[in-house]
Amino acid sequence: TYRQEMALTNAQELMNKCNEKCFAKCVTKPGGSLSGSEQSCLSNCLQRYMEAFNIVSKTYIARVQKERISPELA
Amino acid sequence: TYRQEMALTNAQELMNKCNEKCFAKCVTKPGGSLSGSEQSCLSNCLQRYMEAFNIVSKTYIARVQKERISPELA
Amino acid sequence: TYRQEMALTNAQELMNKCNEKCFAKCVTKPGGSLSGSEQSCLSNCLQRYMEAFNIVSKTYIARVQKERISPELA
Amino acid sequence: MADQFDEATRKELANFVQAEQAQAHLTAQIHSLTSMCWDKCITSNPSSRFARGEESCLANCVERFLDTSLYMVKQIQEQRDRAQLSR
Amino acid sequence: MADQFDEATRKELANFVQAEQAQAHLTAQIHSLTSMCWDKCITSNPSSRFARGEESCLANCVERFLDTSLYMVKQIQEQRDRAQLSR
Amino acid sequence: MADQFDEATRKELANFVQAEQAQAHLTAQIHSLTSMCWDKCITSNPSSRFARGEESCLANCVERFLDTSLYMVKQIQEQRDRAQLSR
Repeated sequence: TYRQEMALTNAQELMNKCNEKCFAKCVTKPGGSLSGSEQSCLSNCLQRYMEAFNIVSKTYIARVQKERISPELA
Repeated sequence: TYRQEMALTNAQELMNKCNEKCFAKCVTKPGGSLSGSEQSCLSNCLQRYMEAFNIVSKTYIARVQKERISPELA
Repeated sequence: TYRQEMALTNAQELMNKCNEKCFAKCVTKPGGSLSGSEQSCLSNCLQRYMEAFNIVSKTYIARVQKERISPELA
Repeated sequence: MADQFDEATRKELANFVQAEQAQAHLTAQIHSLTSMCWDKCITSNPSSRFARGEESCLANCVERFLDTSLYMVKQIQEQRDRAQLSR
Repeated sequence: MADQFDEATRKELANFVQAEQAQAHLTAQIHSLTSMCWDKCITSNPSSRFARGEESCLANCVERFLDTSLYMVKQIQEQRDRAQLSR
Repeated sequence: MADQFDEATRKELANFVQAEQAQAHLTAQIHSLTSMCWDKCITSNPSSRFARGEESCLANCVERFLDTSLYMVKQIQEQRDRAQLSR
């Protein structure tokens, strides 16, 4: 359905951004394979990025609802 | 009308870019509220970004007209 | 034809990215004209960016084919 | 095209499209704010929890960015008002 | 609209559109990887050839980025599996 | 669809669409150049006027970026010409 497609697009966008940010932070000099420390950095980064996304969502939605900010302005 | 919609989109894009650039420059460590110095930095930044937009527009349009550069190349 | 249009879009995107990256690297303080050393930096940068594009294409396509990675994941 | 639908259906359809666009805009904003505030606030190497101050920085980043947007709009309106007064 | 085409034509058309979309996605990915790996790997001033290590860095950058994408998906699946087991 | 319009109307419509696309492209270019040249030229903290050299840097940035685009196209054409000569 349309709703499911939207949710999928949203999840995909989240993964894309997360891969981009965590690769930038954790794999600074790409070598012949992902090292153990790069992998553990990536695991942590994934958890943190998801948490960050949740903090941002909650804060943003609460504020928009409180002030009835038009989404075009915000 | 269509023209008014274009102008609105344009103004909105300008505001979005301006907010993004000025927030990056003026609010380096987001605190519990916008401080006075952050606010005056934002006012100045808004004026400067608008001026920069005008300088860039004038220079770009003059050059494109002078050389009849195809917009795809420029 | 449609295929030619795609190829053109692709070439244009490559030129846009290349101009952006090479201008950032070679013209750090824009003066009254492009200096000789800026021009030779731009020539070299153009060659390198094209080579980089080829290395990335070859590596990416080989990997996607080897592992049959779904393009959505990659 | 529009002739195919009666008035009520058309209104419902327009409301649906508008609500979906608002939702899509909201989602896009959240992705973009997460990306921007991540770059501003997360400076340590990712570990098993956030470093001191990173979480509050993320929430403040969102709030202050919205403050900034509203402040900028107010500035522009004031400027326009001053310009009209001085005519 | 779709009534104008018979079943076979419609299928062919759908395949064509899907193949073109996959191609467009692939091309967009290559542009974006080139841009990202260029910023990561090319730190010297452009000269008549790549500096030592830059070429291998570009290839490794692509490979490790794909490794990262696959690793992240695996992490999320494992997390979901653990969550289901503990119910 | 196109059958609904006569030749003259169709041409006028095509011209309108093309002019609008060119206008939209121009506007997008100006936004993108402003953003890029702002980052290159405005290094001081925003104050009540531009710092010394920032204004001329902005104008030069636009001019030199257009120079760069034209120079790159010329380079590619020369390269193609050399390749054809050496066949």
